[in-house]
Formats: sequence, structure tokens, C-alpha cells
Amino acid sequence: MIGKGILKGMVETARNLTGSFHDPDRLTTVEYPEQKIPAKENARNFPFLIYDGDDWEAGLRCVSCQICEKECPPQCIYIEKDKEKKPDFLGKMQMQPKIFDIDVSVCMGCQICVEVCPFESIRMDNDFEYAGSDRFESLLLTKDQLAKSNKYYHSIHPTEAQETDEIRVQKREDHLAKEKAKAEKLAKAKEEAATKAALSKAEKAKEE
Amino acid sequence: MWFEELLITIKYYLVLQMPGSLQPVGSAFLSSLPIMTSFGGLFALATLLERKMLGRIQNRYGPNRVGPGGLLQPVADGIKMLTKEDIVPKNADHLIHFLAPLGLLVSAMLGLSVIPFGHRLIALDIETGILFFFAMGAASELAIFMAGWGSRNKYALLGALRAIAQMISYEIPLILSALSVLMVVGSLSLSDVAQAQSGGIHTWHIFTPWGFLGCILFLISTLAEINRSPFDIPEAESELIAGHMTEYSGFKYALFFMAEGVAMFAMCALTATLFLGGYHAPLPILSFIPGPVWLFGKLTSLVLLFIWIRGTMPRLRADQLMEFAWKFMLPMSVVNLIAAGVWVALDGGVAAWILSGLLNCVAYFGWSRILSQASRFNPRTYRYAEEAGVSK
Amino acid sequence: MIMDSLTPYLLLSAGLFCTGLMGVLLRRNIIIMLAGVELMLNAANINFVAFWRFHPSSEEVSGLAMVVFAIAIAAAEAAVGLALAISIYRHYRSTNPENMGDLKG
Amino acid sequence: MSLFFTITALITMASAIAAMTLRNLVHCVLCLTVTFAGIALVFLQLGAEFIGFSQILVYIGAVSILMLFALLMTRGGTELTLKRWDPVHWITGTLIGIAGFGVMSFAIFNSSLRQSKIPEAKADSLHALGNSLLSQYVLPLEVMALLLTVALIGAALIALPEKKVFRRNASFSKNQESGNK
Repeated sequence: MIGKGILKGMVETARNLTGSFHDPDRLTTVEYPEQKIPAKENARNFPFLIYDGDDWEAGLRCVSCQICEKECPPQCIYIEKDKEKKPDFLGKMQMQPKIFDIDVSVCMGCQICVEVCPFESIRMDNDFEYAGSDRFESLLLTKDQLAKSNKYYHSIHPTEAQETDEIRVQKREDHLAKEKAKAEKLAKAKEEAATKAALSKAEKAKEE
Repeated sequence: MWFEELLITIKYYLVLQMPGSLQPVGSAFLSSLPIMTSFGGLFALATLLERKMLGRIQNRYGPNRVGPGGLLQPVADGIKMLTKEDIVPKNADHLIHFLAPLGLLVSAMLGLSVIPFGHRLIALDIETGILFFFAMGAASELAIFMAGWGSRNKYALLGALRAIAQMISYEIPLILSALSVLMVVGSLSLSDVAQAQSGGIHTWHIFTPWGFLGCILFLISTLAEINRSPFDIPEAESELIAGHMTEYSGFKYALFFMAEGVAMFAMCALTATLFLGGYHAPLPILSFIPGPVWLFGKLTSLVLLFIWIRGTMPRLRADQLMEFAWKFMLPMSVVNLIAAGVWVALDGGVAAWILSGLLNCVAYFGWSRILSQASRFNPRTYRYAEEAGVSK
Repeated sequence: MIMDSLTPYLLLSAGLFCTGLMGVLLRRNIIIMLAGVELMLNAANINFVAFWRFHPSSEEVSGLAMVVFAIAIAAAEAAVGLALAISIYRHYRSTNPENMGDLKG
Repeated sequence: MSLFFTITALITMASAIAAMTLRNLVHCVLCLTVTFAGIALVFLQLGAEFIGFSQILVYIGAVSILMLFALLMTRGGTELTLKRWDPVHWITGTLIGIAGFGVMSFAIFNSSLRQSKIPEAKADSLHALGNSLLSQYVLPLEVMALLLTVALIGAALIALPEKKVFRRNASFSKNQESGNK
């Protein structure tokens, strides 16, 4: 019979129309600037720099090794080393960047910088609201804009941040063990040297 | 009654204040002014309502940024339209390009002048009101052709030709289904048609077998006549840009848009007058509410129905459209005319009810069964896809 | 509004008829020639309506009936004539009647 | 002279002459539409509402649109033969037209019809027309219905694409055919 399908369709749209007033499933729009859908955990957009603690300058993990700068395919990272050094989380004195710029209008979000970073310092952000009135200045992110705390990292990518933290704990343990081993070795060497010295002294004395 | 009398008294008072030579012009002006202003305002509100309702049907809010709840959206649209640059193509036929939107709007507005808005509340009470209405509809076809040809654009011309072919094809069932009402009422005057349905809801023409089928056929033809979805192939955005309106911008485009809206209101008002009792209340007790309120209520509900249909149905292909017009609409409207003839011959009553109802039902079910034999009207089957197990 | 005398209507009708005749004689396109014929038919219709209006009896509507028939015939004529024009154009690739001389001896 | 009638008559005549002389064929048909509208106005002035609105419905809504369609389908945007200005042809045609007008106006000015006086307004012409169409003129009406049906079917049949066997469109395809033989 002609017209049955039309009636069925009309009923469906009528249910949509009335349902949009009480059924959230039938009104799926999220009004963006006021409401936002929480980002998925794997969402990523542009890189940022992690710092530990509260002071971003002191806690910045980056040691300005410039590997990311060299690896970046579109070459959107620019780093200049500082002359002064600062201690890292292991207590070693490390270099630090004087200038660390990322041009997000060039960045393509490939995540290669994250993969090559040996210091777990650069990670991907999921913030996408970079719109500004200026084409060049507002899209060139400087060190202070890039630096974000580890807590923030935990809030956007919890699993990945957990893994990173574990790596760092491991590193610290390794480092401590190494230090210990080194210290032991040193002590041993010293002992040996001392015994050797004592032995040679004794031999010398014997010869005489 | 009191409201209509009040309006008429005010008009005569104002006309009598004028100098004698100006009185005919003043009278015409005072009759047309309320129609033009009220339908202009109604058009603005209807665009907002349409967008809101379409949004709700598509699981989203409509426009809700400008003003409280988006109420000022029409104003913003109007400002945008008026401040846009008016571009005329270099090779266009300038005079024809200029005249087309005016012709369309004027013919749409003139159609409203024969609609009775209340008892004696009609701008142009002539013997042949409905013929005048259809004549104005025919004049709008020419305006569409002028728009398409004057723009020197192949998309505009194609859209205009499609629109005209469609309007001419659907004019036949439109007039034939209106003719059934005129046959029963026995007059071409719309105020007589409205007066024939004054006795309450049971006298409305839609509650008769011929009136019911006639109303449905009339509404479908109306949709095609005013180029609304699902018959909007003349302005199919994805195929023809905007049809005959392609080369228009700014105020002229707004005029086209407005002409379409006004034509929709005029057609809805005509449907309400022919089939839904015009300005009469459904129950005699309710007749203290003025007639214009009832007419505008019926008109608005028809507009809502059109928006609902627009939100539901996809656009027809051009050949499907023509096939539907000539193979379904035309035979059904002729049968409906015969049913109305049976009604007139038996002068109403139970026998007329049964006979004309039977005639219409047999025609509808039989004809749709015959048409269903032709595969084009059946639901589409995806033979190869189903064999391969892709679908279902 | 309405004139007292029949003469202006008859003159207008005669003028339109002669314009249509000129169109048929002068133009070299069958479609415009058809338009000329339509114009001549319309000119005759003005006469019919004018004679109806100036007839003393109010029951006499033969003039109007004639016009109704004339309009119907003109519409049929236009439909068939234009279909013929399109068919001829398909055949000869031209709308100029001078090119249609197949039956010339 | 009634001013309204004069203006209508002038516009009607001017657009009729334009329709018969303009070069651009679409302009011709659009001018013809103005003529039809003017004639409809004359009918309305004479008090024949039904005929006037039928005139608009049929002529503006259908006939002129049909002509425009036919023009576009025959690529008639410009009339090439008009470029070849043939003064003898045009002068003869114009003279015949003017002579015809002269004869007719002579007849009009010498006829006794000029003395006919206008009666009072005709009352209820629509009902009288309907009654006479279904009583006095019922046979012509039926014949008219038959004619319209035949015209509908005939027009559709004539405009169907003709069979390719008889196509004789241009010397190009002819030469090709003979070349193939």
C-alpha cells in the first residue's frame, strides 16, 4: 500500500521531536563553549613539557639535549641551551633550556618527540583551544606556556603518566643501585689499593 | 463576529476621514496593509519555528543564540541579508533579472487577497476568488522562468525549468481536488466556501470521503506547487546550487525567500478555507473567539505539518516526481471528483457517504495495488548485496 | 472604468489582430508565428466579450461561451502546434519554415 | 476616454508590436505575456471576471510557458535569419498589416454597432454562463473535452523522439552514411 512507509517515517520524526524535550538520547547536541565532552584518554594534540614539584623552572625535566629538535619532522621545535646548570631528580647537575619554543601552527602531532625523549620530559597534550587573533605570535608557544605539572599529566593521561612515573622510579632505583655499586666498587678498590699498598710496602720492606 | 465588525467599522471610519478622491485608494490600502504586515511578521516567525523544529527532529537545538531562546534570529538574518552586496551577473538580462523577484512576491501576496479571514473580512470579495488565486499561482511560474533565464546561468535555468515542469504537472491535481469542493459548494467564491462550513466541525469538508482524499491530494500538490521538501528539486542544494535563485544575493534573495514563505501561507490558508472550515470555530459555542484567530490557528498547524514533512522525507528524483504526479495524483483526483459528483447527485446523506467512500477506498487500494506491481513503487531490494550477505 | 462606446474595444481588437497577422507574415520562426496566431485568436476574444457586454439582455451569455471555447481551442492548438514545432526541429534542425521544402516539386 | 482603458490599450498594443518585432525570441514571448495580461485586464474592465482570470491562468500560466519551453528546446535564443535584413519582405508585410487595420477600422466606423449603448451592469454572469454551458452548449462542451484529450495525447505522441531511420538532420550524417556504403 502506498503511503505506509511515509506514515512510519512521520511517526519516527514525531517521536524525535517530542522526545527531544525530555529524553537526553534524542537531543544529543552538546553546546560547545559552555559544555564540553571530556576528552578520551588517548586523545592527543600538541606536545608540552612536564615539570615536577611546584616551581616550574626548578622542576622542569628537560635537559635541553636537543634530540627532539633534531628528530622533529616539520622542525617546529627550537631550543637554546642555558649556561647555568641545575640539578635533576637524581641530583645530577644537568643542562637546562634557556629558550624552548614549539610552533603549533607547524606541529603535526606525530609524537616522535615524545618517543625519542630520554628524560620523559616532553609528552602530548589534549588541549585543542589554541585559537587566537594573531596568526604568528599566539601560536608560537614558549617555555612558560609549555610547562605543565606532572599532576596535570596524570589528569589527562592517567595510564601513560603512571607508566612514566614507574619508569622514573625504576631509573631512580637503578641510579641508586648504580651509585651503591659504584660506591662499593670504589670502597673495594680503595681497600684493594690499601692492601696493595700495604703489601707493596711490606715487600719493599722485605727486600730491604 | 464582533471582532470582524470592529475592524470593518474602524476601516470605514478611517476611509471617511480621507478626501473623496482618495477614498478608493485609501480603502484598498487599508485592506491590504494588515495582510502585508501580519504575513511579513508571520513569515519571520515561521523561519525561526522551522529551524527550531527541524533541529528538534534532528536531535539538536535550533538557533538559540540571538536573543532569548533565539527569538531575534529573524532580525539577525534580515540584517545580514540587507547588508549583503547585490551582485548582478555581467551578462544577465538586467531588466528581467530585476523584475523576477518582484513578480514572484507580488503574485504570492495577491493570492492572499481573496482569502476570507473572518466574516466579511476579505480584501477582494469577488465571484471568482479561487480562479484568481490559481491565476496568481500561474503567474508565479513566469516569474520563476524570468529568474532562471535572466541570470544567464545554466544551473539557474535548469532549476527554473524543473520548477516550472513540476508546478505545471502538479497544478492539475491541485485544481481538480479543489474543484471537488467547488462542485459541492456550487460557487467559485471563497467566502461562500467558508460559509458552507459554518455549522461546526461536522460540516467541515475534510470529514467527508471526497473531502478527506481531496485534502490529502491538495496538500501534496501544494507541497509541489510551492517547491517545498520533499518536492524541492528545483532548489536542490546538492545538485543545482539554489536553482533559479543561484544568481541572486542580498535583498533580491530575501525577496525570493519571502515570496516562498508567503506562497506557503497563502496555500495553507486556502487549504484551511477549502477543507478545514476556514475562519469558523469547530464548535458553535467557541464562536466568540474571533474568526482570524481560528484561521491563523489552522494555518499555523498546516505550516507545522509542512515542517514536519520536511524534517521526515528525502528529496524525490525528478522522474519519480513526474511519475507520482501523472500516475498517482491525477487518477486519484479524477476519482475524487467522481466521488464528489456522487455526493452532489445524492445530495449528501448516508447513501452518499457510503457510495463515495467506497469509490474512493476501492480506487485508492486498487490503484496502489496495481502500481505496486510495477517495481518502482515497491521498497528497493538490494539483490546482490543480500546474496553476498552484506545487508541484513 | 468602462467606456460608453464599443468603438475603442473594436479598434484595439483590430490592432491586435493586424499585429498578429504581421507577426505571422514577417517572422521566420514557427514558434513566433504560432504566437502571432495566438494573438489573433485573443483579438477575436476581445470582440466577443465586448459584444457580450454591450448586448442589452443580461441572460445572453453566448459571447462568454464562445470565449471559453476559443481559449480551450487555443490551448489545444498551442500544445499540438508546439509539439509539432519541436518535432520539426528534431527532423530539420531548424525552426525556419523556409527550410521545410521537402515536398516542393 | 477612460484613462484606465487608454493606458491598458496602449501597453497591450506596444507589447504586441514588440512581441512581433524584437530580435531576442525570449523577449518576444515575455512581451507577448504582457499583451495577454493586458487583454485579461480589458476583459476584467468589461466585467467578465471568469474569462479574465481564465485568460491569465491559461495564457500566462500555460501557453506562454509552453512557448518558452519550445523556444529553449529548439535553441531559439536568437533568430539567425533576422540578420539578413530583407526590406521588401518587411515593407510588404507591414503594408498588409496596416491595410488590414485600415479596412477593419473603416468597417468599424461605418457600422451601426457604434450606436449600441451600454446596458446596466450584468448581474450574475458566472451562473448564467455555467447554466448555458451545460444546457445550450453542452454538445460543444463535450466535443471540447474530447478535443483537449486528443490534443493531450497527440502532443505527447508528436513530441516523442522519432525513429532514427528517418532522421535527416544534416548533410554531415548523410555524407557519413554514404561514405560507409
